[in-house]
Amino acid sequence: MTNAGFILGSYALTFGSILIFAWRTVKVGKRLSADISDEDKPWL
Amino acid sequence: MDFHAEIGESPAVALQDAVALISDFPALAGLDLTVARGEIIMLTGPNGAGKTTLLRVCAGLTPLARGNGQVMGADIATGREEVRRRVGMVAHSNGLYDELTVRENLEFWGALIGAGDDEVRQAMSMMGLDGRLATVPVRGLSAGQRRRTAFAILVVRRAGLWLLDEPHAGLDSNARDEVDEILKHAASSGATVMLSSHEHDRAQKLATREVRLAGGVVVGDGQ
Amino acid sequence: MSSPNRLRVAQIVFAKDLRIERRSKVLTSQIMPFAVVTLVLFAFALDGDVILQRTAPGLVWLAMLFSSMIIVQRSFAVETADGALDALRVAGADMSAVFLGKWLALVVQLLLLELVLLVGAVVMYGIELRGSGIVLLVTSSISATCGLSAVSTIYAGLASGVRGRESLLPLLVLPVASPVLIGATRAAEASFGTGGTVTSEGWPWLGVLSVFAVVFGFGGSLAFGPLIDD
Amino acid sequence: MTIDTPTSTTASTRGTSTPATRVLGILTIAMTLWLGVFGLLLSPADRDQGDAVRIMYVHVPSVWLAYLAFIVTALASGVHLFGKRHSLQADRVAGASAEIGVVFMAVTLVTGMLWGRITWGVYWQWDARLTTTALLFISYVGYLAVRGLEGSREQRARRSAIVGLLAVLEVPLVHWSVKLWRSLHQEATVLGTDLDVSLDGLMLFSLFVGVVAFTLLFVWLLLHRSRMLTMIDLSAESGLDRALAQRRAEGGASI
Repeated sequence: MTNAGFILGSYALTFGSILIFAWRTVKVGKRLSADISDEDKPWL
Repeated sequence: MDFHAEIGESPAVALQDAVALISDFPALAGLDLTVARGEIIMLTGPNGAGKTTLLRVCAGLTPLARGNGQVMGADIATGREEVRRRVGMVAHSNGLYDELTVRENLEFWGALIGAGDDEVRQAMSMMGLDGRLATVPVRGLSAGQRRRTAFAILVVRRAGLWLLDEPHAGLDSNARDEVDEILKHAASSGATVMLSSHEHDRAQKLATREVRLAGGVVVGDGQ
Repeated sequence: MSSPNRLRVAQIVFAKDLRIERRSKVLTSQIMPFAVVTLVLFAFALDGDVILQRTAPGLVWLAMLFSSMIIVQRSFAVETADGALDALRVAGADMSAVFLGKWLALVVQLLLLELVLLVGAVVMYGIELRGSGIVLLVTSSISATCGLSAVSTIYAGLASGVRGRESLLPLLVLPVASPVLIGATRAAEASFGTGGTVTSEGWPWLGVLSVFAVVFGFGGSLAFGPLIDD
Repeated sequence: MTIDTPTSTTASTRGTSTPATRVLGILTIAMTLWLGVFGLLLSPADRDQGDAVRIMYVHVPSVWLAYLAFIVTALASGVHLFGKRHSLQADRVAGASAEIGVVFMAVTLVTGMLWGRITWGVYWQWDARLTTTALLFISYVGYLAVRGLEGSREQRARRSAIVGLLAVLEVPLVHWSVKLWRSLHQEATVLGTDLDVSLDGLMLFSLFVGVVAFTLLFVWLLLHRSRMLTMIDLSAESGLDRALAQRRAEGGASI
């Protein structure tokens, strides 16, 4: 594969960003969830 | 002066269980208050008691998070425009344009509601602002003269409820007495006055009723 | 005593803003000198008569863009300095009329500034006005100024009275105003004949600039009330 | 103050996930893995672009996702502003969607630059699409800054809805002006290769896999993110009763 650095870099950047963003979202959600009654969460 | 006879006998202010938030902090924490027309109400209490917020709620500037309220016969949630038309507020700031003269300031605020020259002239003479004073940019006026200009705007706007946040602050004792005279005069001609102050003694002389706030609720109410 | 209509309120606010400006002279004593200094600094940075002549329209409009940020901040500082904005709200002033008045007052001030910048560019950068380009230059400058002022007024109103407004305003305005910069610069190039352009190349830009001005003028008069008043 | 019975306030720590989002998450992961396999291994190199075309399989889906996110932001802003109830939930969806959009717009810009460096030899070209995307990115950073301003939730919702809708007006105007600008400067574009490449067979399929994977990803992220924002608001609100009691006590104590 030519330009492997650029190409793999693009994939790493894309999936890395997704993972970090998703992980932080879920983590904050879990932390907040502990203090809020389940009845107040419309999705449950 | 005609202070909104159309609203009949309804009280100037009627708040029930009013909660108002300042970015999540309950500045008013379930406050009940009824103010009859023509009263001079003095709001006292420590800093952070909710005096300023109460005045802003009555002016239709801060919405209620809970509870309900009527000001000058209109609901402050649904009839905000009517409320605002009937009240006037002078906060720590006077709402003046520094570069404009007294007359120009009055003309500006008068023109916004369609008041003519007569109203402006009348208000100026009532506040002792005619003659040379009227032609000076308000930047060059003393604190007391600026305050009088702000009151003159309330007169031009025919505000039936005067909401004043510490109108005595920053004035010398002469100017304070002047303020008291103006407020008494306004009340005697039909306006309702609600002011906040730190000066307990002055309240005794001026006000028809003292309402003491603390923690966002009324903790003392006396004639 | 009847409430004045919207146009009358706009006119009152417009006259008030210009009168304040005439008294305080911020435009002539501070902003115009600032803009001219910017032109001089561009000359230092770019170093060269040919480059300056080539880039003059762009530099003039960059100076306009940055100066307009200062003027519009000032236009709302006047309202918030002594709580006049709250007083306007309590007085129940029609906010779309207030927008209209402040917008047009800003247009007038920016057009004056632009005149100074153009004269500066003629004198310092050696650009030449040509007869065939005058109409294009005037019309495109007016529509560009209307568009830029509309956008600035909307966002300055939003940012007024908020902490950190000085830095928030450019962040909000500059991306939105970029079509104005592109369009006004290209139209000015066409009217000066910069880089061998002919006047007719500039007319499509007048279209872009006019659409921009109409869209944000209309959008602003709708959006301003809800933005300011709650 | 009444003490709630423990049974009525079960606060689970499952967070923002539900069985549905878990299924969606697994599907998303599967599709994304598949995208990696197709994009990096199975699909062939392009005749003109060589292996650089592989960047397209993540670049195009991210730009799709970013624009989808901004469309959702605009729609949700409209629902908040023009809906009868001025729903705060719509405002949270708008906010969550804009946050997702900004992240993916950043990814798009960087992967696009890497692709451009290989194909054009430069990171950046003043092409209408690129320029519009970059300006849109900055505008939505501004949108998020407006969301972060002080004020009540209603204030935040109204302001940001208006800014969100104004940003939508901006897109066609920016695109139009940049396109017109570049079309007058044809001689400047010496680099012939455009973003439009003719894809066929496996390449097209890889792109399709990418778009499906990222659409699922968007839905998953939007659900979690908007629930998270809801809980941030809720935790402030549920504090209100406590704050009120505290505030009243402060009044009582000072008499």
